[in-house]
Amino acid sequence: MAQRTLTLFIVTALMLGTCTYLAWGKPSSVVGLFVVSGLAVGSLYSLGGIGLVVLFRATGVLNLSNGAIGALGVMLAWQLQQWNFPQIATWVIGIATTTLLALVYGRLIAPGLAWRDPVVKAVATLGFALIVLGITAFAWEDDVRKFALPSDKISYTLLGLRITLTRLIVILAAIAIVIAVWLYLSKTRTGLNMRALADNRDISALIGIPIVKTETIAWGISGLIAGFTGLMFGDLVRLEPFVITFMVIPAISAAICGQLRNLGVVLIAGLCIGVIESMLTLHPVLKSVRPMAPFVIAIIVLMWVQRGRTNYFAGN
Amino acid sequence: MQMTKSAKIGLLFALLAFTFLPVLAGGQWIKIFISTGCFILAASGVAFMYARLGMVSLGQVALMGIGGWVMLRMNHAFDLPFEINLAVAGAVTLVFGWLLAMPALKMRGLYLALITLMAAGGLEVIFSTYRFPNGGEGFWGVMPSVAAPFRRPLVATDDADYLRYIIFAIVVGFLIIELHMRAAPGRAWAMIRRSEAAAYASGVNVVYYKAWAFGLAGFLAGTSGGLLAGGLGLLDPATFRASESIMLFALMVVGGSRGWLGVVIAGVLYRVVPALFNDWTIDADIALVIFGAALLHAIITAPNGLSGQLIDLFGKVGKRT
Amino acid sequence: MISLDNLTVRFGGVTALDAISAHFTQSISGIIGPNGAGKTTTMNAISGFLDYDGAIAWNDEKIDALNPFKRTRWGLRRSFQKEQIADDLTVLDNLLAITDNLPLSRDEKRAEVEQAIESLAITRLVNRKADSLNAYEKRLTDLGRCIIGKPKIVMLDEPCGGLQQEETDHLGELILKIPTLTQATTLIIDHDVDLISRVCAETLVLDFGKRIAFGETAKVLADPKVKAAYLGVEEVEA
Amino acid sequence: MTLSVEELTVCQNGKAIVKQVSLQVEPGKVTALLGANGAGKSELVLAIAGMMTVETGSISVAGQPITNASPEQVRRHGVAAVPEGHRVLASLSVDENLRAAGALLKQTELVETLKQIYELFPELALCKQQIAGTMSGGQQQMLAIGHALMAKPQYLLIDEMSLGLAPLIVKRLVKTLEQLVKLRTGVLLVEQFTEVALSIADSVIVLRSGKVCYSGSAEQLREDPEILAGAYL
Amino acid sequence: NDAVCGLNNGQAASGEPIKVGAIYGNAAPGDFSAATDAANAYFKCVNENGGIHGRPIQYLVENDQWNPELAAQAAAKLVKDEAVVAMVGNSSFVEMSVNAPMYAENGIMAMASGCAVSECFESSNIVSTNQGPLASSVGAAMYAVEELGATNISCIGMAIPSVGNWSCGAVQSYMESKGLNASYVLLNPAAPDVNSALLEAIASGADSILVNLPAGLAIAFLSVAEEQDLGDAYSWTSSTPLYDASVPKTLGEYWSGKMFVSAELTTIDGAGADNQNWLRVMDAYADPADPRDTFAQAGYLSARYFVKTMNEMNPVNVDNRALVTAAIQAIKGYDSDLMCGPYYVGRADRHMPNHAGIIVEVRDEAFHVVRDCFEYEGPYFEPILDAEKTLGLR
Ligand SMILES: Nc1ncnc2c1ncn2[C@@H]1O[C@H](COP(=O)(O)OP(=O)(O)OP(=O)(O)O)[C@@H](O)[C@H]1O
Ligand SMILES: Nc1ncnc2c1ncn2[C@@H]1O[C@H](COP(=O)(O)OP(=O)(O)OP(=O)(O)O)[C@@H](O)[C@H]1O
Ligand SMILES: CC(C)C[C@H](N)C(=O)O
Ligand SMILES: [Mg+2]
Ligand SMILES: [Mg+2]
Repeated sequence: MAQRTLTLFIVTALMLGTCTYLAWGKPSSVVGLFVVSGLAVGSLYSLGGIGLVVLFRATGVLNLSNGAIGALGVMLAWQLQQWNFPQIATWVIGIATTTLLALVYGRLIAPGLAWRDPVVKAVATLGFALIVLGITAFAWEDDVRKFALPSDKISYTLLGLRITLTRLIVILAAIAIVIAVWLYLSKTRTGLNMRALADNRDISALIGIPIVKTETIAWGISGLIAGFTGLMFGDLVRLEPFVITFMVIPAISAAICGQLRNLGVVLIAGLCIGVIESMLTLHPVLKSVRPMAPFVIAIIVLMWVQRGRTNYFAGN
Repeated sequence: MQMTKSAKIGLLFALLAFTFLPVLAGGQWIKIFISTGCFILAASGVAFMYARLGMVSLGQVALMGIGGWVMLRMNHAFDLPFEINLAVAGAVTLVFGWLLAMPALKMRGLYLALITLMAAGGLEVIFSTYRFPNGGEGFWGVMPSVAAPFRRPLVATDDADYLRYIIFAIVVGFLIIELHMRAAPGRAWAMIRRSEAAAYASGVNVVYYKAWAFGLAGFLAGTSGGLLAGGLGLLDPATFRASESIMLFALMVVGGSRGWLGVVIAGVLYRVVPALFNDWTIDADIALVIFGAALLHAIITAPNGLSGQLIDLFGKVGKRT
Repeated sequence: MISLDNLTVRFGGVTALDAISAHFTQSISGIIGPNGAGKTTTMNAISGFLDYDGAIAWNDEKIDALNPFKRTRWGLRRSFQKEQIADDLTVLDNLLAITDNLPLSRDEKRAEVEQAIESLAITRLVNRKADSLNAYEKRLTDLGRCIIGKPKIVMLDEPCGGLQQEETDHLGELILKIPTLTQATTLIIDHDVDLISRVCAETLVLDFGKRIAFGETAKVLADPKVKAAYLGVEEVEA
Repeated sequence: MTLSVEELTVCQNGKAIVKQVSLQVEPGKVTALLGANGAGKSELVLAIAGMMTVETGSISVAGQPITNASPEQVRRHGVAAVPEGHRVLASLSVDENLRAAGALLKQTELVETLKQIYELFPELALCKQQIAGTMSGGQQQMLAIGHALMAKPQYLLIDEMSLGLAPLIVKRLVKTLEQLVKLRTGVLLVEQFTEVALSIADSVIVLRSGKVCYSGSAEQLREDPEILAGAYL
Repeated sequence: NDAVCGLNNGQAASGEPIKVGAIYGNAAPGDFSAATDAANAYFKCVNENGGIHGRPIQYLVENDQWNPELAAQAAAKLVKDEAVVAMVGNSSFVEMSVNAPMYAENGIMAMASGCAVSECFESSNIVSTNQGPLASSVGAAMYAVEELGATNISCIGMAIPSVGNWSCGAVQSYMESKGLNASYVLLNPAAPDVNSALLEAIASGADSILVNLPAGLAIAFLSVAEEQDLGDAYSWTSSTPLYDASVPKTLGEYWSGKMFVSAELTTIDGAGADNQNWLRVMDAYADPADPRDTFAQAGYLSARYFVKTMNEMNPVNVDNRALVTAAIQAIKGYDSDLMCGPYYVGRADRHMPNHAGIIVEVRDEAFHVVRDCFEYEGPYFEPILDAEKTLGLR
């Protein structure tokens, strides 16, 4: 626990330091704008990263198809909006679809790969991502679209920047999910079963953990989160299946900062990445390569937390 | 040194391809095979790292981008022959391979794979922001108008000869890997794969041999990137996206990582199959669905890759006859 | 002779080895103790896999400054509690993996490998892939790796774990040959007390990271403290 | 009311490793499973536990078939196995390992069983919060046995029970087994120390390259060790 | 039906077909197939109306899937394996930069319809009917300056040198030539975050924002601007990508009357005879689902000019690639109400015949023309105008 808190502290300090460097000498009003704007994007990275980590901690699968599933969900919700379904129905159906898709993978496909190494499991989800993405792109030919939520119309001003309610919802939801999942995994028996399963499926089976039930719950939760994330990405980033699908790659960087484990760090890292990426706009040279921020930060953080540690017994 | 049966078949296969492929294929298919060949060479780097060290690099295609970038940069900046440019491209990428090896000293498995993916993500941004040199001024060498000419090897100026050139390069690449496998590095890598404790207890300088492996994979990526640049005369960032690196690894798993056949299958799946789909005018989105489904199916049903299945199949047939 | 001086290892707050000192003067010595006593930790420290305080030396050659692979090149050999041979290599390649890294000439290397194969009588195994070996054959290979290349220290961590009685006996014979084949000082961990008393002239007993006895094996095994902590002979407690 | 295995054949990579093996584990009895290295003992244990696909033959508990049932179902039928090689959930703590192993128990039962395990292995109680992967080999073996005991099994299969365990612990375990047997638990014991195995076994089965080559009472073997030596060769 | 095509003699073409190729891009980021679809419709119409000197056109179309290697393979197939006489209606983001040297080497002309990158306009063997981001951005900037009173424009472009820097750079030099200010913000297409780009534009002190992005990205950019309620704080213009039928509705009421878009060709519903003919050709020969948009207009126009050129050639020469190329290069002063200026080709290292356009306004979920054909100004066009003078077009 102490170790984790320390990690969290170090990560935060590092990122704040970078921000200070970037903001040095700029008027504080401008800095404020960029910080708030960065928090808004960062919360999306956090949300994406949390979705990945939750499933990883529960099943040991790093699901690269999260983005594709979410994209399908939000496209469907958009379509229903076009057909004048009631707003709430569109979201519910969208999220229900993503949950179903996650369950399809988790129940039908993932067990066949349970004994493969984690990288192969992750790569296999890419296959699923391609299928889902292909279907989505086929069903919704390239066109100009926009997905809007009622909360887009309500906004608040923070440090000079207007923030819509949708963005606040993303941040609050990310925090809520982190707390809820943490409580669930560490305090409940199903949570413990999930962690056991993620550690070693064979042994878990042997010691009588109800694998089917546990995995169903885990994939279901991950599908719910993916659906919600998809709706938010569709609203706040772009309603384009390819863009949403591949948002999973920068989301991985937030997940890596939390070592695929520590949800609190994932949340903070995501926000920090967003802020740093936004503040890089202030740097004359680096601004053109701003989107590198998540990747560079992930590499630095992971190398930092693994520093000095040689695990001689790692291996198979 | 003794030749295994698989090596003999491989060499025969390469010889047949060398002789007949350029003659039988038309302009379009020669181009397709040229890029297939380049990716086969690159995939061989990922495959030996995975099969022998148990390390996953999800950055191989991005490294190819570096090789390609250097190749173009050299071509447009100096008047050196193709081979020298290629060697420089390989060498520079080898150094980048070492850089990737730095995290590998402390990490393995999924973490390492993700770190290489992050590196690929970063490179994707650089490539798409600065583009590939096309004969313009300055360090980045990009100009708005049509690319300056690219000098192919003197022995292979037209596409058909260039394809032969690439087949030759692949054979050389495979031989380099094979020589490593049969000597001290191969054994050291096997020990590292078993566990680092085992490697240290065998006196293996783990840092050195890991860096060596990454360097070799980087070198293969760099040369293949350089060869790819030679195929088109210019390069586009879209070729080197991070997702392509994942795709190459996935297809390598599908093909099978132990031996030349798996790597060749991976290259064919990566370039020939999409080209076929395109030729059959299958909708690109539907092609994606088919491709994804096939990928998933192969990963699940063929744990040793399609090459493993093929070898089993021929083994059985061979026994029966 | 192996000498451990005030060897201390800590994991976070836990002291796994607490100032262990022992001078193994015999050519084959044992380390025993209850589970979690720190036996494997001792070997890991000698291998250089752990940060430790204290000093380790062989015949007055200090090895503390060497990192793990340099220790192997210097002359340290060991096997692990869970065998660690490379599955995808042949037995021969597993042996060569050690000589590859030794400062020997090509001929010397070949001679070393041949000698090891011959003395363990594993000629029939040399071209088998390690994953096709059974537990005993794997242990033999492990032992082969340990006697190759003029070792100075050989450490075997539960070499007979999971072996049948006859196999254990045979492996014991082979271990007894180590001093004639090499000049190495050998350390053995095992829970098979019969084996220990048969092959080890001297034994160190650890409990909770502390040295509770050290000396001639028979004497040590008769020590009431050892009986209570390790052998589970309750009567002596009084 | 027995765990009975009939004509069981199990393959690994297309090769039969357990061939037509039949055996019975009766409540309140210990059956020792012996055999040379690679004879197929471990495979047999795993097959009964539901971890291997059974090619032909059947397994049943008290008349109910569990052939090719999932490991979880097997455990629900009261059969718990300790596989070979200290297999624990390496990234979880000791306490979490044991709690996870009690997944099929009610909360109150879980707490109680947990207490019993810690009484049996006070060594584990000392390091409840330690990550299982960092424990010593013997400690992991205790934990693996603890996993099985958490199920309060009617039938207990233990592969290489004493592997890596100090003599003191082995003695304690033997006592525990005797107690369990008194409570009418059936035990299938794979053990490399033949003496230990014979000292508590009621019947003995010896495997040689996957086939049963001896089956009889332990009494007989205790009296005439030559029979066993013959069976091994 | 009364569509007018080619020789328009109502006789079906027969004999050995004349092979014509095209490459379009349809995959992940967008579908560029509208131009080839329209060209295909026109060729079908021509084949039913006398073809080329009575011979039919065989139109071979390849998809490059936005993949440069596929683009090169497609070109190899068409130019080498199929030996097409010319490329007509090409429309892609990657094809031209990859294949331009190859076209030059093989002496084949590409009468493209959808060019996006600079390489396409600055190469010897490609000529496009559309304007591309540079010309249409300059048009938008001119409107902002002349009608909306802009004095300092921030051009929001894509961070791709041959697109963003190139086109926004031209806007900047136009503004400088007028003694005004401009700056540009380049947006990485991979970036999820468009907010910072908006903030950067604001920080530049601009009073007018020119959105020069693909439609999807532009919509995202405008949503964050709407979030900040900047619709009235700046004047807003855009290059052609936003001239797409579904845009006004997607943008919603907020942008009604605030957004001005530069259109490269006449409006879709343009009343001109040629535009109406295009619509008729589409109705008669194209799939009803094929888009009727600017690219379709451009594809139709390229195809029409190509057929016209071929029919004016000596019938014995129409299979000779070199002579076809020469004939295309000789095109000069072709007119259509689809395009504001004359179409010509000429032998040159760069081609941009279409550099006059119209401006439409987004209002009440539709587009309305607010300024009819006007010539674009600025330093970039000077060499082009000089070339036109030597051709006698001015
Ligand atoms: N993956 C595999 N492929 C082929 N053969 C295998 C495989 N795994 C195990 N075997 C073989 O199966 C046989 C039985 O193995 P098993 O582990 O059951 O033996 P055992 O009697 O438990 O021996 P031990 O005393 O060594 O534990 C052995 O000959 C072993 O070599
Ligand atoms: N990485 C670690 N972190 C924390 N504690 C550890 C770590 N490694 C070992 N320990 C503890 O140190 C003690 C000594 O372990 P060691 O492996 O040396 O025992 P051992 O004597 O070899 O026991 P066994 O006979 O069971 O193999 C044990 O209590 C173990 O739990
Ligand atoms: C498109 C996919 C089917 C495969 C991969 N992306 C490729 O271009 O080859
Ligand atoms: Mg130990
Ligand atoms: Mg066994």
